[in-house]
Amino acid sequence: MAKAYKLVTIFCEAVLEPLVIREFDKLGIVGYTVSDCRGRGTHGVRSGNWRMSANVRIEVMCDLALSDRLMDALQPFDRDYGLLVVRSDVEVLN
Amino acid sequence: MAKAYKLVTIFCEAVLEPLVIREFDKLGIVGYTVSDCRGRGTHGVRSGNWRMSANVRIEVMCDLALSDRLMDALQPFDRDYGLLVVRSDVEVLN
Amino acid sequence: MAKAYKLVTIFCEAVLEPLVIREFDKLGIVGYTVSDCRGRGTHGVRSGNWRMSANVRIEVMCDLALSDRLMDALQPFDRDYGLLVVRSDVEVLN
Amino acid sequence: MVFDPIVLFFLLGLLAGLSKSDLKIPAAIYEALSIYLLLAIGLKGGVELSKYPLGQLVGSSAIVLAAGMLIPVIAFPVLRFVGRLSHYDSASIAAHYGSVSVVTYSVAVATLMERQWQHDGYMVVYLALLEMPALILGVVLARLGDQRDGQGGGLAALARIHWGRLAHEVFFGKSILLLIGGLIIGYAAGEKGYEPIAPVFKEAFKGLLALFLLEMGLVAASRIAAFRSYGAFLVGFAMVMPLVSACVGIATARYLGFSAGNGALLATLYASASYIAAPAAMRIAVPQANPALSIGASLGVTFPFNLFVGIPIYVWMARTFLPG
Amino acid sequence: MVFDPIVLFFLLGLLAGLSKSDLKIPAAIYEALSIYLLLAIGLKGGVELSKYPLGQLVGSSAIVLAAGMLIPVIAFPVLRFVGRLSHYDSASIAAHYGSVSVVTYSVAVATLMERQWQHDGYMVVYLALLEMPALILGVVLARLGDQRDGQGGGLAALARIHWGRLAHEVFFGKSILLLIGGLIIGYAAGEKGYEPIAPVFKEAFKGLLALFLLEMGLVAASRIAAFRSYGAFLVGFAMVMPLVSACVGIATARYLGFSAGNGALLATLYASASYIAAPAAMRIAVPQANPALSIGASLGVTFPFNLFVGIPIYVWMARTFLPG
Amino acid sequence: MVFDPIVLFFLLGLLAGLSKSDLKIPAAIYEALSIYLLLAIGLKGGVELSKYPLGQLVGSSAIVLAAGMLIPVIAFPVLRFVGRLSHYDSASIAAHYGSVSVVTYSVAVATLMERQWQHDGYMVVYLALLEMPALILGVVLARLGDQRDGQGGGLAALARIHWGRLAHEVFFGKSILLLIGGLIIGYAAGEKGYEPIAPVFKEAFKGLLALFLLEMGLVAASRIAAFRSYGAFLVGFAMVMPLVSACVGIATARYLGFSAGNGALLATLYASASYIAAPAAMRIAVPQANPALSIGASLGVTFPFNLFVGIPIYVWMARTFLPG
Ligand SMILES: Nc1ncnc2c1ncn2[C@@H]1O[C@H](COP(=O)(O)O)[C@@H](O)[C@H]1O
Ligand SMILES: Nc1ncnc2c1ncn2[C@@H]1O[C@H](COP(=O)(O)O)[C@@H](O)[C@H]1O
Ligand SMILES: Nc1ncnc2c1ncn2[C@@H]1O[C@H](COP(=O)(O)O)[C@@H](O)[C@H]1O
Ligand code: NA
Ligand code: NA
Ligand code: NA
Repeated sequence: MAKAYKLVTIFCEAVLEPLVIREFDKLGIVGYTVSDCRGRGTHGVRSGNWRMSANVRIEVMCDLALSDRLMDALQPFDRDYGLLVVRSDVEVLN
Repeated sequence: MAKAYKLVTIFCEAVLEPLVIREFDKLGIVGYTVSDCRGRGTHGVRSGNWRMSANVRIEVMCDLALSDRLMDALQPFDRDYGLLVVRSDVEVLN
Repeated sequence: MAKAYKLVTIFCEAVLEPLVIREFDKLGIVGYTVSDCRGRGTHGVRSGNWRMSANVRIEVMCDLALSDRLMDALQPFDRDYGLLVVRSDVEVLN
Repeated sequence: MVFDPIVLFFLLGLLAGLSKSDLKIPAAIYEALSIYLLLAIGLKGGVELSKYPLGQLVGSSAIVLAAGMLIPVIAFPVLRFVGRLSHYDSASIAAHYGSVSVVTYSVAVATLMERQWQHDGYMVVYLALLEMPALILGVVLARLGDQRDGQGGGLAALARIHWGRLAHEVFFGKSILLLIGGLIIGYAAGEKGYEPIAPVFKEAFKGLLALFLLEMGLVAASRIAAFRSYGAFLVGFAMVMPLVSACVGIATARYLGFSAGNGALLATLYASASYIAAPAAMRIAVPQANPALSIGASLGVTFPFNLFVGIPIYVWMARTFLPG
Repeated sequence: MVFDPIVLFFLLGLLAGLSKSDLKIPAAIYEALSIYLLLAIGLKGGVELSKYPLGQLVGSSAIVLAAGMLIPVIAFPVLRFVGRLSHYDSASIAAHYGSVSVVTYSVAVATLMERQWQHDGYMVVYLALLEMPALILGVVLARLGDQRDGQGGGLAALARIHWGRLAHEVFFGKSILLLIGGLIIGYAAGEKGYEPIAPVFKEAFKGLLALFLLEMGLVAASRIAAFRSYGAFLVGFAMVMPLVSACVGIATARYLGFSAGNGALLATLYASASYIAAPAAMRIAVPQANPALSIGASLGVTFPFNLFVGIPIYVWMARTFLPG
Repeated sequence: MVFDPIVLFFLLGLLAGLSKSDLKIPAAIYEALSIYLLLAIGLKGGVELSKYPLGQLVGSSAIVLAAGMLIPVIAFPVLRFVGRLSHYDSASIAAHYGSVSVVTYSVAVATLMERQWQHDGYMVVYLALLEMPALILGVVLARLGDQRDGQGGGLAALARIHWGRLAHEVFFGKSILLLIGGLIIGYAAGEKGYEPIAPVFKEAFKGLLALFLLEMGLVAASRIAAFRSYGAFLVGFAMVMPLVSACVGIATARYLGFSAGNGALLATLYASASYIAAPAAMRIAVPQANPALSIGASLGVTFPFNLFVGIPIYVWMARTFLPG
């Protein structure tokens, strides 16, 4: 009954959230989950104490093919924005 | 030293949190972690701007057998509530 | 193009956050992500209603060797603090 | 101006939401403001109560309560048989309209004060009384038609209600706890004990209500979008039902000999639909009901309808049919 | 004291941030305070406007706007050719300095009130007017030199700006929406409608501004650390540019026959750099610009410079060059 | 009424927590309220200080501090040898009781004001002074018996304390920073600079304190549950220790010739146990101590004990043993 999926997790600047979701719409991705976070990376400390220094984690469960296309769609953001995209295996149970 | 476990992640409406935890209690699950999130799915956009449109992510590390029973216990909620349950492999280190 | 990494996720008391990050600095770990959460474990319910009962989830993407060293560095905190460290496989895409 | 300027804050929030502005009021602020409003209203009512003989309210309370329960009883068959909604949805929506809206009440009080009409602060006791019974009635209505698990509906289904859990949710739910808690603290504190906390709980009230209305507008905007697909019947219901309820209110007020100010408030209470206590309670107790329908109707249509059209009408009705 | 004591709250926040204290103001509170300040300023301006003939402002508005646009036009070449910054960074920073800071304006108002100088509440209309045009100008400047995708820069690049999306962000962005929304509500409410919400929006203003300054200090501290590596030029720019802008302001005020109070406020508006609307808008519209530079300069240097040095100078300039 | 009505807010929060109501005050609001209270108290103290010769406080401060350090010194052996608690727990709890509670102090001030007793605003200087030294003493006590890593305890262990880090946490910890920062700003602003921020920092104080008490009740409820398993000794300690400390306070006040009002406040300070600064500091500095014990005792027992029983007793003691 459980189906094999990919979980794509996108860590990025909070201001990027609407732009990422616009990509979802273009790719026909309906489901996603967003949560607020903070952190540190090559773009320095992002302490989350105001919107300009806040990060979000955006998670998408989708099949392998779609996850590949999603990665490609996010590539252009990587140059100018703090962005980290990771992928892992999950079983989806409903 | 690291033990193989399953991580069950439950994305659901915030109002469901106490009901899900009641299931944990029935199954004898002690440990869990909850965080606030928002998102979109088949039940539409859940923007998190008030409690009725907020989601939570509930994570449970447990063994395979228990994760199976947990999935079954959550099944009934799937009909009426926004709910997504996924499972993945993790090593627990303490 | 995607590289195989380990994702180390640390669930712990919020007061521990600066101490954990000090360990990162010692180990030369630059990137990490923190989000607020609550939960329950062997140290009881942590409801997140004030700082002393709040938890954080700290995530680090790194290679296997570093993840091993990170685990070791966190070991001493396990005795006195609420702490759960888990590890899983991820592909990092940029 | 025919309505109080603070309702413009609702419009501003609505505009921000509909225009997809990046304006967002953090959920923590929404929670804090709703806690504040419930407490402040309870406190003020309690202080007023401490000036009157309590006993006097007991008789009228029973009648106000009984008449209030007419509203879900009228609404349910209309929704079920005219609107052809599922019976879970009918029960849930009926519960929302039988319960009351704290913010609508507050705007009505502000309107009366602007027009310098007298009203009694203890009217908030009715607000507290009316909040919950309709929710219980809604659950009962939902269960009466419940065929789940092939165990048969009708009266037999009532036995399957978790009465204990329901009662707990009703009496220890946030809104009742804060309203009644505020009433008791206000009653105990009296005018003198209230004075040092009045800068926060009284003087700041209308300004913070304005901020809450801004937030309500934002939330309502997202609800209107989800609601649009559900057709004209429910929109019509959400505008006619308050008028019917207000008539019940004016009749009850007349029967009880209320002043025009108190009568306008009672009509507003009856006409208002809940969107703080009811949605959360119904989501748990009647999960089969679609919250987009009930919240869309109560928050997306009835709430602004009451703000801009309803309250002026109820005030006019009170002036016409009740003694000065 | 030469400056208003509320600026000490900024210093306290700065100290807390630089000393790595565990003091943290939750992001939700930061958001709520900034919403409050924008609304409160808009409301107050609207109430003032309702007392004056609106038409009178139209002519001067055009001149204030045109003179204000001089600022990014001066700043851009200085940043690009003297500072040798990338042209994206030059455009973004120029936009920040062409836009305005609500908090700096508020501190200037507080300073005038402490010194009991007259000024007109409708000055906030200029605040609202000046917020956005410089941001659009900044995007245009950025695109004019844009060689991306080998499509060539210059005027041709302008065609590639998403004008619709930019306009949407400008007019429905949080700050403009709240400022203009507040102005309209205040105008509609008038003095009488404003009174019941004044305890929150007027009397509490300065105290809440103090809390916001505390938070600004914390944020500025984190920015100063990131900024330190960018050298002396930008620090110098961030202190000289406001003085230049203030001179433009005083000249414009003199040309328009403003009173000294109004002139000091106009100079402050010109001299102030945005850190609420501009950073978010530029991050989306000109992603190639490094926000550490623009926010570091505007919030880390210019904002405290204006608080402690600038405003007293602008007030002195106004007293010297403008009629009482 | 024998106690100020605002303590009823604590009871309401406690009831909500114990009855598992869905009432939750967002963590961001809790943080914001605690920041506000610390700043407001500091500011008020600073304004008062600006009216008195500062020098006058120096001598008495040393004595108040020295007498205050008696409290952890008394508490530690009782906890260790009578209560048979681990020596880490004894040290941590002793530190909590040696430090002070801002909210308890505020309720005592409110009680005095309701009874129209005179007291001096500069008492808040003692509050700031007493907050931290007991925490350092607690760490020293913990380390003196520390056998960790087989390196031996006793005085040798003291060398292993990270003095720099501890001092940093003490002086740049949130509470000290806001209290002292508020004191200095208040002192610099004086009565005249304080006036425009007084609607927020003075008039709103008691109302916001009421809201904080509501939240404290919620938090205390969760602590009481965790605490129940730890037996009668600690509950007894948490009610007797404040009385002992208050006696130290009254004796010190008498020795220093304090007025009854000031003496009641000093007794309250000594009797109160910290639950803002101490828990966080002890969790880091003495990780072996179980926070359920120290927070359960200080917040779950001593805090309500002081609110409902202690403060009236200390006021009575002050009236009996100190000059008018
Ligand atoms: N190695 C990492 N592990 C976990 N999170 C990371 C890591 N690197 C970056 N991040 C997150 O991704 C955001 C953007 O990263 P960067 O683009 O490297 O600045 C950071 O602010 C972190 O929240
Ligand atoms: N494909 C997905 N990827 C990530 N999160 C999802 C996905 N689908 C649903 N969700 C989350 O699960 C919640 C409930 O989903 P649904 O029941 O489909 O409305 C949504 O609000 C999202 O937060
Ligand atoms: N089995 C589990 N699954 C998910 N989260 C857990 C689990 N056990 C513990 N946690 C999290 O880790 C924190 C500390 O755990 P503990 O040290 O067991 O008290 C808890 O408060 C939870 O947030
Ligand atoms: Na109703
Ligand atoms: Na400017
Ligand atoms: Na003490």
